[in-house]
Amino acid sequence: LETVPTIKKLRTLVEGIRTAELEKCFSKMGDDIPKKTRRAVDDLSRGIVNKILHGPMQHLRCDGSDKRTLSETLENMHALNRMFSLET
Amino acid sequence: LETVPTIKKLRTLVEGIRTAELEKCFSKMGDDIPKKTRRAVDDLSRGIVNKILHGPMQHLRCDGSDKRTLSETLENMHALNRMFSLET
Amino acid sequence: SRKHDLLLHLKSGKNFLRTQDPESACLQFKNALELAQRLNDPIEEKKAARGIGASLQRLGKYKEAIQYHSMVLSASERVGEDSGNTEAYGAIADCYTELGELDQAGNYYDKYIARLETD
Amino acid sequence: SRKHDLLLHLKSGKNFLRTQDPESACLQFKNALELAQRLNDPIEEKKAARGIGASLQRLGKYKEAIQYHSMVLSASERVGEDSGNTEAYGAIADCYTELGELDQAGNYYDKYIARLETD
Repeated sequence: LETVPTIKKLRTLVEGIRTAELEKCFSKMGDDIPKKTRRAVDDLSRGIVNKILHGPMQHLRCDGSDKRTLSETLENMHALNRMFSLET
Repeated sequence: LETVPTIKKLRTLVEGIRTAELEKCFSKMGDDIPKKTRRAVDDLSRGIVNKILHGPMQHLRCDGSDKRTLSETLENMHALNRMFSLET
Repeated sequence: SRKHDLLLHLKSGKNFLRTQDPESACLQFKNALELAQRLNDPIEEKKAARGIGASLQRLGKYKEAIQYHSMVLSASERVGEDSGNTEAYGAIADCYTELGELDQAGNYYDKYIARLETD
Repeated sequence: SRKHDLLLHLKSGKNFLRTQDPESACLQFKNALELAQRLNDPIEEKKAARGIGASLQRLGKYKEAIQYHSMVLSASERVGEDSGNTEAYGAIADCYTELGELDQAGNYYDKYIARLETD
């Protein structure tokens, strides 16, 4: 459960990157973006982000039943905190 | 230097995700994609991926001059290996 | 047309969110939600509900936000089409995290994570 | 026109790479490179050079691949426009990693990493 706030922070950080890049992209594409294109591009951005996050997110969750897994999960959390500067 | 192969593996993994999602996106958008759109979408995918990778990649490199940094760097590497299943 | 009005409310809601005005955003999304429900349009209903949820989160009203994000999930179930669910699970979990209910947050993050590899 | 031919070679090179035929891809990209150089078109020259580099990497010819990826960097310098450099630094570093020259790989990854936050 200690890792739950890290999941939220990592989600927030990556969502910020995603929306910032998405807006840049739409502004480059001009005014008349077909709805189908807009949808496909939005899906693209979510697809990339979600597939990258899947592994790390999974390794922030553990059932806590065995000790090795818990300590590894905490190490993963510390590493993510460092690598993404998640501690504020 | 031990972390160099991890950088390569992480790059390869994420590039695979990026190109797979990009192809899905282009196939959804149909045949006549304007060059400007194609370019903007490609930039989008690179922008997201590069900005997400920046932190982890930086934390896989250290000058090795002080001990704490080196051991942290190795912990980061082990965590990334676990989280992205990079050991083959 | 009403559908046109609905889309305008959604668009202006998004703009208000972008310009850091969640209160105005929330109003626009609520108008959109009402129209979507009257038009029986579950796709736009989900977008409106998600918008309200996001606005309420910015306003720190996490309990209310959870209710609206949950509307996305129930609309998905009703029509058998699950777009927006990944985002809804994640957002609900974020709200529970803010409320300090980490057990509940964990449950919803698990549903969120399980969907990250699907499209 | 020659420019048209050039674009066709690039496109078919990409298709061969996608269908796991790096040898045919390499040929197409080499044709494209020759045309790009004759047309004095540094943007397409970089794309061709990158394509050759990528093909050679798939063929396990890492030393040659480095030379072509380096052409991207020198073309950038020549025209004062650095698109493609991030990718080139990363690819060169990948090649040195494969060759076991981890010091050199590290140097190029550092250049690559320094550019990850720019656009």
